[in-house]
Amino acid sequence: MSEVTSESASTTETAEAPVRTVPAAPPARHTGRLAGPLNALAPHAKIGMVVGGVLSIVGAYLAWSTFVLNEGAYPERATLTMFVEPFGVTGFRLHITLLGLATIVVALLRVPAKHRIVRGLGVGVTAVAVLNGLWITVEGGGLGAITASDGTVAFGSIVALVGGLVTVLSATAGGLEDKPVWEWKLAWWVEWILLLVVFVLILLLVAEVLTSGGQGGVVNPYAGVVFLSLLAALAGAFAALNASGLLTWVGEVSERHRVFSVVVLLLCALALPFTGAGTEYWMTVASNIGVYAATAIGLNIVVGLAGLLDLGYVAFLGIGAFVAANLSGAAASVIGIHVPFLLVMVISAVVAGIFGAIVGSPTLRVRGDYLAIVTLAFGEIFVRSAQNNIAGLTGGANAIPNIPQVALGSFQFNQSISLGPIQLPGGVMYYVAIVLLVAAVMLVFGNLKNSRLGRAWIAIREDEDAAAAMGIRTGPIKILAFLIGAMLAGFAGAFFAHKTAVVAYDSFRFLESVTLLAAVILGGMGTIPGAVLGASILFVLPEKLREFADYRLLLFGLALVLIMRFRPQGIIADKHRKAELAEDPEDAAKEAPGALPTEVK
Amino acid sequence: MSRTRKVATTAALLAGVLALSACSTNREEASSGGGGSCDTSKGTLVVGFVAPLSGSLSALGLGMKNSTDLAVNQANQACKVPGYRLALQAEDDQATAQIAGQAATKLASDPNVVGVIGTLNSSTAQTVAPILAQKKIVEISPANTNPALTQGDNYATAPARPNATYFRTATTDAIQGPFAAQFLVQKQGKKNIAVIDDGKTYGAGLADQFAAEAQKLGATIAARLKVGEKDTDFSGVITQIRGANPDAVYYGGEYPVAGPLSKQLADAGLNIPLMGGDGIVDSTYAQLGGREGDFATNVGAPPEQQPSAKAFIDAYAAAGYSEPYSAYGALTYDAANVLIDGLSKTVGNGTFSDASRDGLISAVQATNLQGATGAISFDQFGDTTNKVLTVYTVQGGKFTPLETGTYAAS
Amino acid sequence: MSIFLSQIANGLMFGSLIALIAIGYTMVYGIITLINFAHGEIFMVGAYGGLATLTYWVPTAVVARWYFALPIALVAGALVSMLVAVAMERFAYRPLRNAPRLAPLITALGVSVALQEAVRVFYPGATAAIPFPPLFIQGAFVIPIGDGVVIRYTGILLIVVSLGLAFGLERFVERTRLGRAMRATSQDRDTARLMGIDPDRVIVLTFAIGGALAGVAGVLYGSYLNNINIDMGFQNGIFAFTAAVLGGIGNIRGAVVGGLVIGLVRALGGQYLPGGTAYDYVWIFVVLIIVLVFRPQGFFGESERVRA
Amino acid sequence: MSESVEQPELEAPPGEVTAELAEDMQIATGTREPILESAGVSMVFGGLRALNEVTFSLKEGEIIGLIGPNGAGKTTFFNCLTGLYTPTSGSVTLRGAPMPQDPARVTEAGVARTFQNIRLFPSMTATENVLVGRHVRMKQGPVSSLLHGPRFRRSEAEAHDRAEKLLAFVGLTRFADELARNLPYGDQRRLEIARALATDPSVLLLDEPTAGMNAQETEATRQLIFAIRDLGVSVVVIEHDTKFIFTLCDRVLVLVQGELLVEGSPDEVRGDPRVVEAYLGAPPDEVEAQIHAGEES
Repeated sequence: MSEVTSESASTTETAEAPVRTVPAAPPARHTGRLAGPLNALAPHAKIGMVVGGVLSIVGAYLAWSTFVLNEGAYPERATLTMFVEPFGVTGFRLHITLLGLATIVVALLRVPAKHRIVRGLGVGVTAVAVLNGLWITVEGGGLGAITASDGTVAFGSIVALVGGLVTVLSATAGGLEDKPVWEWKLAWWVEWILLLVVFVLILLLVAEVLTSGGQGGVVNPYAGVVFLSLLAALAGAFAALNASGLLTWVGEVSERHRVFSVVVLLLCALALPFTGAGTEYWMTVASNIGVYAATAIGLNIVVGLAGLLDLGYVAFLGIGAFVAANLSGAAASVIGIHVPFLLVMVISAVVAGIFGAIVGSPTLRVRGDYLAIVTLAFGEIFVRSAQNNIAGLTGGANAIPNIPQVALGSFQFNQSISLGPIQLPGGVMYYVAIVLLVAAVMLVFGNLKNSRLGRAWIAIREDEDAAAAMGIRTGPIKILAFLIGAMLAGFAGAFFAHKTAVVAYDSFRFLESVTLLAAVILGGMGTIPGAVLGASILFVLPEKLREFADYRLLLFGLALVLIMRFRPQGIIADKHRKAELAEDPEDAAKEAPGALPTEVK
Repeated sequence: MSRTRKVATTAALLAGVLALSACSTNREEASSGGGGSCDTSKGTLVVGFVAPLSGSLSALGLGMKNSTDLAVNQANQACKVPGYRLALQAEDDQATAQIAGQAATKLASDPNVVGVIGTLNSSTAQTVAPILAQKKIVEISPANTNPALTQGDNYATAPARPNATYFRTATTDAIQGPFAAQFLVQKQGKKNIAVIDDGKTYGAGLADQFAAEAQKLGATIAARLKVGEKDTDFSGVITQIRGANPDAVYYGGEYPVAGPLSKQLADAGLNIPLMGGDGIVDSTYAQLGGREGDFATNVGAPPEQQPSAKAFIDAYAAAGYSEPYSAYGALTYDAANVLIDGLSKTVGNGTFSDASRDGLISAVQATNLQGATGAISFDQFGDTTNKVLTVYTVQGGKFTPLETGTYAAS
Repeated sequence: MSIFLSQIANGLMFGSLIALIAIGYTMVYGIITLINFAHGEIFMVGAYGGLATLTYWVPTAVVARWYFALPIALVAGALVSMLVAVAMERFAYRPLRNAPRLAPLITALGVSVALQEAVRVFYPGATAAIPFPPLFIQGAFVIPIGDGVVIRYTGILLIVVSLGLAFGLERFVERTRLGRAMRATSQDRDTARLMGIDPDRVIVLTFAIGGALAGVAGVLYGSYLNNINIDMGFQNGIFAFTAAVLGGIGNIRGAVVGGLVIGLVRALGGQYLPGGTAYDYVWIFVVLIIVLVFRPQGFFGESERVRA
Repeated sequence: MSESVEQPELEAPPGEVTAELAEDMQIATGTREPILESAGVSMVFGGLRALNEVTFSLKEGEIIGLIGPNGAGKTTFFNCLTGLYTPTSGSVTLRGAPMPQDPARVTEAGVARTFQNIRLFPSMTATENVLVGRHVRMKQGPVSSLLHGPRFRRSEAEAHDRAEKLLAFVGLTRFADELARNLPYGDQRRLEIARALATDPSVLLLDEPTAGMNAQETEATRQLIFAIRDLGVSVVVIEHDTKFIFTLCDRVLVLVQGELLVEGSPDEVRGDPRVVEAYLGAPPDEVEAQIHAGEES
């Protein structure tokens, strides 16, 4: 796709070298805070990094906790020593060991962007050490838990923390290089195999993350922190890989083989039930993620592409769900007819789409913040009407319960399946169906985005008056964004009704709309995988961290504030079209609204 | 610069979270009630729990959770299930059906879960009950009042039990509402009653059943109105019923609304009693504006006359939970005890396995227990047969029992 | 007839409360064109602040005498709200001053959720509604028309304080140097800066005044209805925003009129429109949509500049 | 990165590109009939009469210049021509048909414009900006956008091909994949012109196309406008820089206080004493200021 990458003048290109730019370590002159120590450390950066790596490993092999915690030693042996069991590390100590080893190896080898990579590794070690150390301190009831108490000593966390910090400081002192750019081009089949391996690895990693620390609950009280610790270690490894430029390169390779990548990714998603995460529980969670992801993609059209903020979006999911519930043959529905599921999905989508167009119609006259408030008002009207059982269609406070399962012949979707010797968990068919649905919705989003219509939406987002001057009929096109977005939510709603088996008004409150919006923003506005990623995070985190249920919303609110402050473009930033949110302040100032008085009419 | 600030903020946040969760340490030495002197060699069995623990309904959910916790701790101390330690696993359902489904699936896939206490909302129960039924896990709800849960969608015409594993200690609206109507119409002689509810499952159901019975008994429903579940300004509603000159108001809903409603009635010159269900029986009702002479029905005989109830209230206070047990505390405590009692009968001195689940279901079905809310047993649908209700009235700022009776259909 | 008049009175009482909150919305929007979603929560925090003062720091003997307790609670509520509002401006909004429009709006949503949850988690007993002590003469007087029109004394207090504060504030903005600085900043921030006005200070002042009024509203709300809960901010906040839009955003007098209209719509809609009280909020939202679509500049708005 | 790139010498678009484009666009009919006409257009804002009975006509293949001191109503007139304002009285016609009162429809009818203060889509690439310009000429319904069928691909390919040619035409090929916001100022103006040309206009309205440009860039712009005329597009230019106008246009209109003061060839206008008076009626430094400052807003 991008053979014609124009390059900046400073690029040095050699024919054979796979690396296009090997940035030299910039001269180590630090300014700002810590400048003194960093400059002093600069000549010894290499030694510092090695020392940091060694310290990290040593820390991993020391005891971490002076206490035996209630539910068994935390999280494994508290007093493991090098001499008793040299290879007996697992869990977070294994992670630290691996990160430490990588630190030493990279520090000693000639690797492009060495310091940047090492810094990533060091951050990983530090984060793991801090997390586990804090946890033991808190659970053990004081600093004694990670130092010395009752005749036992356990300095593991402190040593590892020091190791991590030394690594980070030395790497920073050595001077951070720019990310190198790799230009390998391999035979197509080699690249295919490479991509396959990478995607399978991602699948396994996802399964590992989901199952890390077990399912939690009383029998396994450390699930939350084990999970967080794994995340921290992965974040370090990820930062290092990213610093090496390899991630970007893999991204380019997959861009070269787009269709292949998409197919393999889809297959990987479908293969999740065969991994450790193939339990009924995760199938249920994944199905819910799917429902919200599909809805969030619809919202992404409205917010991410067309730039129209919708604060009542969950109503469309609700409309789809209530339509499906009424057509499901459930005893509580007033219509009381049973329509085949595929047809129900279509009807739900159409009805939701019609309401989408209605809700979107004020966009003809209302812009910006005011539009957000109008959509919020529509959302509230929906919830109130549903609660009051409007026209008998929503069951009011009693909801519409006992919606039958989706069935293929006599096979119900919540049953488990046996594939020869492999027993797949219950709910797996819902999972498969929702993966296909999300894939279809992503395809719709991607296709629309790269079409005349998608460009028109983006143009409206960028400058509505200029878009009109280019011949774009902004009114109908904006309504179309609402209509299509609502249809996608309607699809998801039909699915939601059958999977959850009950549709109640309180599933569609304002907070759910905010959650959807947060999913879109967190993942990256306007990007294809963004909404899916965002929805996954917003569902998986509360599931894995159920201990913190009481603080869930508090943290959620704070997270929204912090994201807007520090990374408004989301996790996956839209490469080309940085969404409206991601604009630099300077640019925003430069693009002060023009003098053209277009509103006067 | 902003980078360092970012790191600092994150660290502070993390530290805060960890500190918050450290209400009690988890050191072995500090453990209490974790088996006491009992033999726990066979391991841990889990009592599951599903209710809203975050968001605006968490007051009720947390009270339920604490009550379950109390029952579990007492069972552990008393070695109720020989060889096992019982542990409570409380899951938040965020008061939405889809999250409740996730929580239920999570519990259902844990072989150590013997039963589940919950849920609070009927809508969440609709999705939880079938999931648990599939794995033959007992669910006992202290709060669901929707008749369809036990008697099927056609409960009025052809009742049929949908899930053999589902029980409830909560009295359905179909008992409490009419009982209140009989009291208010027949005993108090009120003939012109305004009925208000908050539009939620519990409140709307209760108000409907009350209104139906009251009309059957010859009273007039002067007005039938709804208020928002989070409203506090009822002047509009009161102005409307004022015109109808009622001699009593029945409110289907909970005490945070009922208290102010009662006060505002009086302020508007309507010195007529307000009556409600167990949802308004709370120690803060009078503080919130509830007046002397207001009525409420509650399940079971009054605690003062019943040592088991008094025991619960005292034990709850002694345990020092930070939240009050709220409306469903006693029923939840009973539900947990029903489960534990059934478990101890089923397991005996043996071990618990998946094969024991059928036995546990029968044991719960055959429950005959004196609980905090009275004698508990279940009918063929899994509904409580406890039809003993008490009418309370506000005296000296708190609810005092007026009369206790057994509901009989009129 | 007496029902109609009673509903009018009900509407005016509820409306003047909404008006007080709406002033904060309208001032903030007028100056930095931000829908400060969290403003409703500032109102809620004020109520809890007032209550905390009365519960924990003031002797019961004082609380029992309303003429002592009321001013204490009002000042405490105003102070707490003001502090929270200013802190919110400083840490959440100011860093986003030049960011695109969606960013502060979403931040405001986040602040709103976080504030509400913070109170729920950290204020003892805030998971449920908390009783609020009566801070004024209890009871009501009856105007003898038909069946009688009942007017509660606390309602009178609400109307008097709200309208009084609104009037005072308008005088302040029109007559004082600071007020002029505020108006200048809302017209054109850059020009105001050239004139020697520090926009940051003006913005902080705006948040402080809006916050203080919301705090007063929170305490009045508590004493009017005798209980407060953590949800009170969101819903009343939305109504207040509607009121601000209705009156023409940026316009203090408009906010007051808008608030009163909202109160009347709710009271009369619940009485006379189909669905009754179950749908009374729906009518407010319907009014909101109609106004935004057909007259986005509101009753008193001069231009459409705010629409952008 | 774009800032550091050395400006290649600016010159007229290569002849073969122009010829190819002209064939694609098929605008010229060679009739030299009047295309865009206004008859007695007046515009009143409140009590202020911004335009008074302005009548003019633009013939095919013509370049007309519109000059006048600040506040003369040039931009108001422009906005009347492009459907942003509905004239209080009088009419605007395009090839004899009344001008629609909606910017999008005006563009569809064949009148494209650029903006005095550049209004590109800043976060889209140069190519994408031009593709948005093709919007109105592309045949893609929502369904084909969804399915990406063969017809869709054909129309996309055509649009991309046209975008490539247009970028070559204005000399921005090297910036095809660069975000519009990163382009140098002068190139942003050229991109805006390319975007407007993408709508296949028969009339192009340029609002101060050389504002903020140096002499070399201004000269390149003149060459570009000549090339645009060679495509068969008729052009109306608003400009302060009278020298630029006089060397570019076939005819010049002078607007003063909402009235059409003089109309004629550059030479006629240049010599007209009324024009000199209108311009020099104000003190010289103010004239200077007007030339550098923006139009009335």
